[in-house]
Amino acid sequence: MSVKILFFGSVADRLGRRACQLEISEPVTLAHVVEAVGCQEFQPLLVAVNQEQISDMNLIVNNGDEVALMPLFSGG
Amino acid sequence: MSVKILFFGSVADRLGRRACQLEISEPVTLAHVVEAVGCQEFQPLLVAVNQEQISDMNLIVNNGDEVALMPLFSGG
Amino acid sequence: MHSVRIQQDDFSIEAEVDALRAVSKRIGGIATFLGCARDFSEGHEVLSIEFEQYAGMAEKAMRALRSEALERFDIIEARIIHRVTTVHAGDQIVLIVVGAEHRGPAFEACAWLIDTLKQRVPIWKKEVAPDGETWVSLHP
Amino acid sequence: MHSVRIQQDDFSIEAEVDALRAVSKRIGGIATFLGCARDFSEGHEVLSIEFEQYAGMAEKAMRALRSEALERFDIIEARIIHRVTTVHAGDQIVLIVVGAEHRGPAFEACAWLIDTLKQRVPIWKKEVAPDGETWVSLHP
Repeated sequence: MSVKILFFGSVADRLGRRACQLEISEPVTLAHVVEAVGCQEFQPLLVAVNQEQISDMNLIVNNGDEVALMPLFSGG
Repeated sequence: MSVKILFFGSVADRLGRRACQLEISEPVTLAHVVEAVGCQEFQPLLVAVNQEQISDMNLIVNNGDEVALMPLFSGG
Repeated sequence: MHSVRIQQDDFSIEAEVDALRAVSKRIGGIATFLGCARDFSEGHEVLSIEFEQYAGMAEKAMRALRSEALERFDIIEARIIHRVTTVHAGDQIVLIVVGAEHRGPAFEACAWLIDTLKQRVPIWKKEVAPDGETWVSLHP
Repeated sequence: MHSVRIQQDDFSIEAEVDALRAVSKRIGGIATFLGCARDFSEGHEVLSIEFEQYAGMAEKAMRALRSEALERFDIIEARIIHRVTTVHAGDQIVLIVVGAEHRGPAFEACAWLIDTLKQRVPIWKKEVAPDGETWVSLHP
């Protein structure tokens, strides 16, 4: 089982990468994903699962999901 | 001495004319001008003297002034 | 092109916005209002709308409006164009363009300009219907 | 042209307003907001601004914004265009166009759309200066 992780803006720059594949043996929480990729101290951090913004970090992430870890938006 | 009077919109239509010259023997009030041209019962009536909107009907109108008698504006 | 105009001819929103932007590169937000003749056939049938102005005073009042907006709001430039002619459904009537460093004052000034134009500028509209003509007596 | 777009290319305010007007002749008032890159040389020197988006989600979030605006406000149509590219002082970045029967809801929806776009749409801007690049972290 694996989860696709995307990083954007300053988050990608700090991590030095724009994407990775996280291998998991069972469905995990969003909080677990954030920690597994080393973003637990990035504040504020916006999170989207399958292109929907999510605030509940207890949400369960499943095989094949796409998780995006993002800084505050600054479009417009 | 004379004053140039202009009528606009529904005021012009009701009077059947768009302008007239009012002969005066001495400076008169705006109220006098309005009555002299038969507009005293037109309500609401907006008035401009020399292209400035005026609300004080006691203002004195002098020889050569241009007085406009107008319905509510409806531009835009 | 003057920044305040009353004219018969149609205008181009793009040309007016470009003229405004040419004034300053400090402009970051541009708010515009474009007033068009609606399809009048819903309530009662209207064939066209005719505009009349107090020539001279109308443009003078619009110039005063622009100056007042530039003083009241934190904006950089404003343009006001009003057509005085006969229009049909879909035709352009009035355009306000306001440029500011930030969007808040641009929106505020733009809304204030069209609201206040309706109160202070001597222009009148008359609806032409199959059964006659009617002056519009209230600004909506 | 789709009513919601993210694109590299520049856009034409006139073409977008025309596309909006073509939707309905009931439109009497059109409010627009055009965001441009300002001359950045006042505070600190900036050579250009680069935009990044979360491709897919950004346009989806903009479509959801448009739908919500059409529900929340008494408007007829709305268009949202955002460029994602490298821009320089004076370049166009974002355009919101809202058409309604009356101007009040058109202004309200237009201001709400640009405010909410900044909060909900995954787009980021990075300032490129002679001494390096900086992500802009707050939406003004």
